[in-house]
Amino acid sequence: MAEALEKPRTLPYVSAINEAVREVLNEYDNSFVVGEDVAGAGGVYGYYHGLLDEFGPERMYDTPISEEGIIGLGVGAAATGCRPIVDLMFMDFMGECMDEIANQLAKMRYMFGGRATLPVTMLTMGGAGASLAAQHSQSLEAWICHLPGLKVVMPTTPYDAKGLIISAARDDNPVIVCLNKMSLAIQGEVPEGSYSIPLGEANVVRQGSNFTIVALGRMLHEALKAAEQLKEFGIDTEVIDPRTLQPFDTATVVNSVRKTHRLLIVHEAVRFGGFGGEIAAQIQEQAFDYLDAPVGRVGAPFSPVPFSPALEAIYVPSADSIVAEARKLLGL
Amino acid sequence: MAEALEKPRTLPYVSAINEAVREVLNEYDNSFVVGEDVAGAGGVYGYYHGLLDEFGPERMYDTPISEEGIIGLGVGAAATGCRPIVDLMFMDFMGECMDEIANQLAKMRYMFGGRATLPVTMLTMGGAGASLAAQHSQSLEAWICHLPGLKVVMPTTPYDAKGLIISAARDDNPVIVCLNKMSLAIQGEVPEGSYSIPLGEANVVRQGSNFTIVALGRMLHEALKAAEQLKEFGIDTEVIDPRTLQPFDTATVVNSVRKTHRLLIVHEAVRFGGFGGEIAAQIQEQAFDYLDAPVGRVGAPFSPVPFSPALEAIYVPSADSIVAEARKLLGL
Amino acid sequence: MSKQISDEVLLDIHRRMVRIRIFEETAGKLAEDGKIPGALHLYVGEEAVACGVMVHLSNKDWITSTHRGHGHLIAKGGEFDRMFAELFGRSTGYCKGKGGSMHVSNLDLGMLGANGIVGGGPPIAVGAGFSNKFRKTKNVSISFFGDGASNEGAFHEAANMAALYKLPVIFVCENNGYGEYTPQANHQAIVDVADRASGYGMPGVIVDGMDAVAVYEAAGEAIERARNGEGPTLLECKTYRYYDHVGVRGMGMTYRTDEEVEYWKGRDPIDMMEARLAEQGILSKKDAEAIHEEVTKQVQAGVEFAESSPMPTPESLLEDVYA
Amino acid sequence: MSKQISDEVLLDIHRRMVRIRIFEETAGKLAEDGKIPGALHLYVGEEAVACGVMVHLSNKDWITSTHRGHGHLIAKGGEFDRMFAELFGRSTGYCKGKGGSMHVSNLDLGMLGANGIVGGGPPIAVGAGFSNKFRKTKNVSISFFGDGASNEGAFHEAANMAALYKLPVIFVCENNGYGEYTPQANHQAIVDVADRASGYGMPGVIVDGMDAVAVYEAAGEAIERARNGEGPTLLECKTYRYYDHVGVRGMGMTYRTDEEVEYWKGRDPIDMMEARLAEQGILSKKDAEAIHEEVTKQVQAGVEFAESSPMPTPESLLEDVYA
Ligand SMILES: Cc1ncc(C[n+]2csc(CCOP(=O)(O)OP(=O)(O)O)c2C)c(N)n1
Ligand SMILES: Cc1ncc(C[n+]2csc(CCOP(=O)(O)OP(=O)(O)O)c2C)c(N)n1
Ligand SMILES: [Mg+2]
Ligand SMILES: [Mg+2]
Repeated sequence: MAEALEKPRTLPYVSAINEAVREVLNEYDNSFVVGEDVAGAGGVYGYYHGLLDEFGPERMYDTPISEEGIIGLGVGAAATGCRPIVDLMFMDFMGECMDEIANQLAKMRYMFGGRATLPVTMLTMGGAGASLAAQHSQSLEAWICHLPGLKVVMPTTPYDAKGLIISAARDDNPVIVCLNKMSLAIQGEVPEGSYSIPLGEANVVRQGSNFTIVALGRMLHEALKAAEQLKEFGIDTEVIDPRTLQPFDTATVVNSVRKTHRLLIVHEAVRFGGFGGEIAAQIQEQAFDYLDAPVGRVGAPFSPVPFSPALEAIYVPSADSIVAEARKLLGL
Repeated sequence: MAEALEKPRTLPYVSAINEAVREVLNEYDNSFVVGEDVAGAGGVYGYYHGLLDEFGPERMYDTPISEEGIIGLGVGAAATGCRPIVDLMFMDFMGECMDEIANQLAKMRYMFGGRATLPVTMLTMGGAGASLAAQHSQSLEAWICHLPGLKVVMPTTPYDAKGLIISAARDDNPVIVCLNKMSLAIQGEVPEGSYSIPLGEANVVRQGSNFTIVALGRMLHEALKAAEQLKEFGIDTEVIDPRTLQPFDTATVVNSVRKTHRLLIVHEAVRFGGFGGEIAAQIQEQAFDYLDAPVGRVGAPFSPVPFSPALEAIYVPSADSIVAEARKLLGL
Repeated sequence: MSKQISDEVLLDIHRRMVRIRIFEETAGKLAEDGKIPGALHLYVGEEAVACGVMVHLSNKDWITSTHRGHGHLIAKGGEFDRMFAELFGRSTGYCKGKGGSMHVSNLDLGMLGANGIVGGGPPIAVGAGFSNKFRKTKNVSISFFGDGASNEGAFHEAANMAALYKLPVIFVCENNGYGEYTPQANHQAIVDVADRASGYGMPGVIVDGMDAVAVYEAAGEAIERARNGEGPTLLECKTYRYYDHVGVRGMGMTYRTDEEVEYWKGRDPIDMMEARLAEQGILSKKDAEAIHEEVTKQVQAGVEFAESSPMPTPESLLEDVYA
Repeated sequence: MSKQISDEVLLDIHRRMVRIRIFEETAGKLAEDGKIPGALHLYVGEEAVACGVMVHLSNKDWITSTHRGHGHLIAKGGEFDRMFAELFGRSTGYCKGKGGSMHVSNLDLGMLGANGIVGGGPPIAVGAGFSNKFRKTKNVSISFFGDGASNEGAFHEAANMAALYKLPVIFVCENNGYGEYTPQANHQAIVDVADRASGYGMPGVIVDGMDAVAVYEAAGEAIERARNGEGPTLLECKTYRYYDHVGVRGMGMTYRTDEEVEYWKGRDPIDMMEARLAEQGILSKKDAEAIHEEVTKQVQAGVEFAESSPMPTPESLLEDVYA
């Protein structure tokens, strides 16, 4: 990217989101934000804080609690010349608006023979760990990655949050940005000004020689911890953050596996039917002869997200559960 | 199962569905059918034909076009002592009621600590091939197989349609029955009276020694044709119909692969992010040492379902595309 | 009332209705002959609604449509050739054959597509109305939807948002008394869908949907309010479809009586308009016939264009998924 | 009006309100102390609604609740010990610790759960009402929901179906003027949610939601209609929550004025009830205090029960997914 990356400061993930939205509103006059409590309250997790004051009520809109209406508004506004940012407070609420996401937003361009353009950015938040129980803690990216017409990104760091949101907004396609509620306070370097991160390119966050972990979203941080722990066993782990799930950067993972011969995929979503299955299927197909062990997967067990902290703690994958699975795979 | 299988007759899939619902209504006084045009019209594809006359308006209910209301009605009625059959005309309309399916129906029992029982049977229809375009042709089973709390079955023959629907209705859990619109006229032997097919057990439809195909739903018939074509190449194909996707009978597939050393998974759904990824991931994990080639997958390409018959014909997997992929896998 | 309406406008409405009628009758026959694949939802009988509304609009005013969308597109200026081509699944269709009857659209004409999802349109129309207000145009958006669709949550959410933001949106309910095979009395406990308007804080207006002039006038008021920043209106048009929910079969249907069909046909929107035009000396019977003939020829030319158009190429399958 | 209400009923309503109030104040403090994990939506201020309605019901009458559900469960007979245990995530909780505040439920009491999904309740209540009618009971079901929830499509679909099938369902809108931080004027263009009733063909009734007796009377009529097969009612109760949308902070919030909070606190449902009871010579100030003390002890015992209860075992994680 041509943009100069200016003055990196240490900021939390939540502020990086905020800066990204500010940049987008500055960059595009036809951009605005709609969602529940995004304006007056600045978002329930504060990532739109201050934007109503800065941009005024013509750019920041509180909506009724009407998720289907909100996404539909984004579809209609985008098809007619706007570049909306729509906020879906919790990813769990995709159930309320899956028709607008799956049948309208994702498909309109194709159904119309390419004669509609839908530059919609949808910000939504997933993840367990906050004792919010079964309806406010899910990671449902598998639903949307299965839908041709959408792009899906999952920022893991403040840097990525800002860059990927800006890239999402600049893209002429609908892009769903899956944020993570437990990452909001994570600190990291964030340049001032506008910059983008190319969609569809994975980030090799840690180089390694004999084991690869692909970690989605917040699991990146657990994977990095696991990689440290695995050093003890003489394992030199490469950790890849796909950044974009759709389109997925298979090549980077294949290249890594050609080198390391072993792959573990980690996500917070329920393991069964999760996006990890797609990655595993692709890699065993494209790197079959390089694999010295089956592709492993770590994900949530097969239950709804439990409320009790005692249960949630063992429900959500962690560095420890990653290490345990890695050792199984590696026969250690 | 203990039931005597009486007087098999040749019936189309659509009539097998009809008989199953009739058996369920006879077996359970607390069972009824709700859905759009299920009563007066007998269902838009006719599978409830005659049931209004037979059981009267106290058992057969036409509803408003309100999918969230319909599924919610099923949830509330089931939790309070009924055994509802809810009809969702097209699987594509899950978008309208995904909250009720995912956040209420699937999770209520768990969230309530096991103190609710939800014997809901949901019948819905998927599949391409009828020129119904992007919003009436999808196969979205991947969404629901990812949801703990639900069971998912996919009947491929008239026999299975009747038996699996009866099993679904007898089960005390929510079971989603994914029917296929292009299979409605398929003929097959169907016993009179009531019988069930155990949920969670795959059906080895064709025995073979050196190649396994797992085919979902309507693709079973294409896979069987493909198996015949593959004979030419000296390939003796085992064809497995999982019947139930959730819970999935991994053991039967693993056993087959231990024998044949090669696996191809076929489904109508978009390949990327489809349920085939889960199967592939599980099998390469559990039968890694037995696999002589990567697990292959055939599914729809990455686009919405096109309207034009010229495009739809190449969009939907067929015996030919299965054979082509098999030959690639087998190096033929 | 109709005195203020110019002859031009009346003739325009009439011609649009005739265009829809002949297109639809022809499409119905082609479907019966197996030439049009998939599902075809005919608009015949309801022409006054689309045309009475659409004659107020420019290409910069947006509409969303339904599964029963051909009439809306024709009334908005859709061309027969590219419409038939779409219905035939040809590459020359408005959607390159990828959409078909349930997704015909033309954004250049301000037509945001037929929609296979009942209730799919209203939220999108609200988005278009939001866009008009945001971009400070004087344009409106219209959401056509059925009595059946008025029971979808999507309609409710859209109506509430339109009223809240005072958007230039008109919700035009085409109440033809049925959602598929279910009569209105079996899908809602109200008689007038317009009764829902007050629950959102917008006016609800009921009009005879077989009378194009009545529709024209009521729509004109609603559109004027919208253009003036006074917010949305729910306009319910009582109308009827002559043929089956999908496909053609007209009489002898079990879910409605032949008498009912006959009653509504006795109030045919085109007949009524032609009687009015003849009476007012604007269009003689003979001139009307000439228009029918002219349109018939145009429709035939459209069919020929479609039939001689190529199917989409296999390569096009994966095009147009992304921008 | 209230003359026909027995002293017993009035005292019952009063005690239920006190039970809610003290439970909630205590839960709020425990949350502030970090002892209750997750999100806690307090019902304080709205007690008259739950109690005025619930005193009409038996355990065979069903209710669905909201994210703000403790009050509904207590009014329906929920026990402090098992409720606190649930809020603490203990295995002795009503949901074995798997549900928490947003999913507390007790089917034995006819309480179909708090619900984390705004608008999640109404369709389920319709299902319970359908079940009551289908099984030919005389029982009703009640859907509690907020002003904010009235904008969800799910409410619309549920209300229409209840009216269509004449189900014994009462839709009780707890209009506290806000959906989270958004005032009603910013989420709908109407003042009275009850205005939506006529659009479904059911009566809409507005009542002072701070006056438990008024709620009791209005709910009684609606429930009687329902039990008699006359169909659903939309009952809007104007009420107010004293604390923040989630958690405790009460005054000094930016989205509403302290004056507004003070105004509503001046109409406190328990104070008003106690004044009435004192005036009518049913309950002296002292007796009222005794009740508060008694309930406080019960609440404390509940907290102790919860605190001394075990956490769920790891094995229980995968239990209760399927029957
Ligand atoms: C979400 C959804 N539910 C159901 C259907 C099936 N369906 C197609 S048209 C229709 C009836 C629509 O009735 P109405 O809105 O009155 O329109 P009309 O057909 O009468 O013009 C139904 C139920 C659908 N396409 N989409
Ligand atoms: C489907 C859905 N959308 C949004 C939310 C987030 N949310 C939780 S409570 C709430 C406000 C609800 O307002 P109202 O219905 O008036 O109830 P109140 O909180 O005032 O009691 C919102 C938006 C949610 N839980 N579910
Ligand atoms: Mg209709
Ligand atoms: Mg509220």
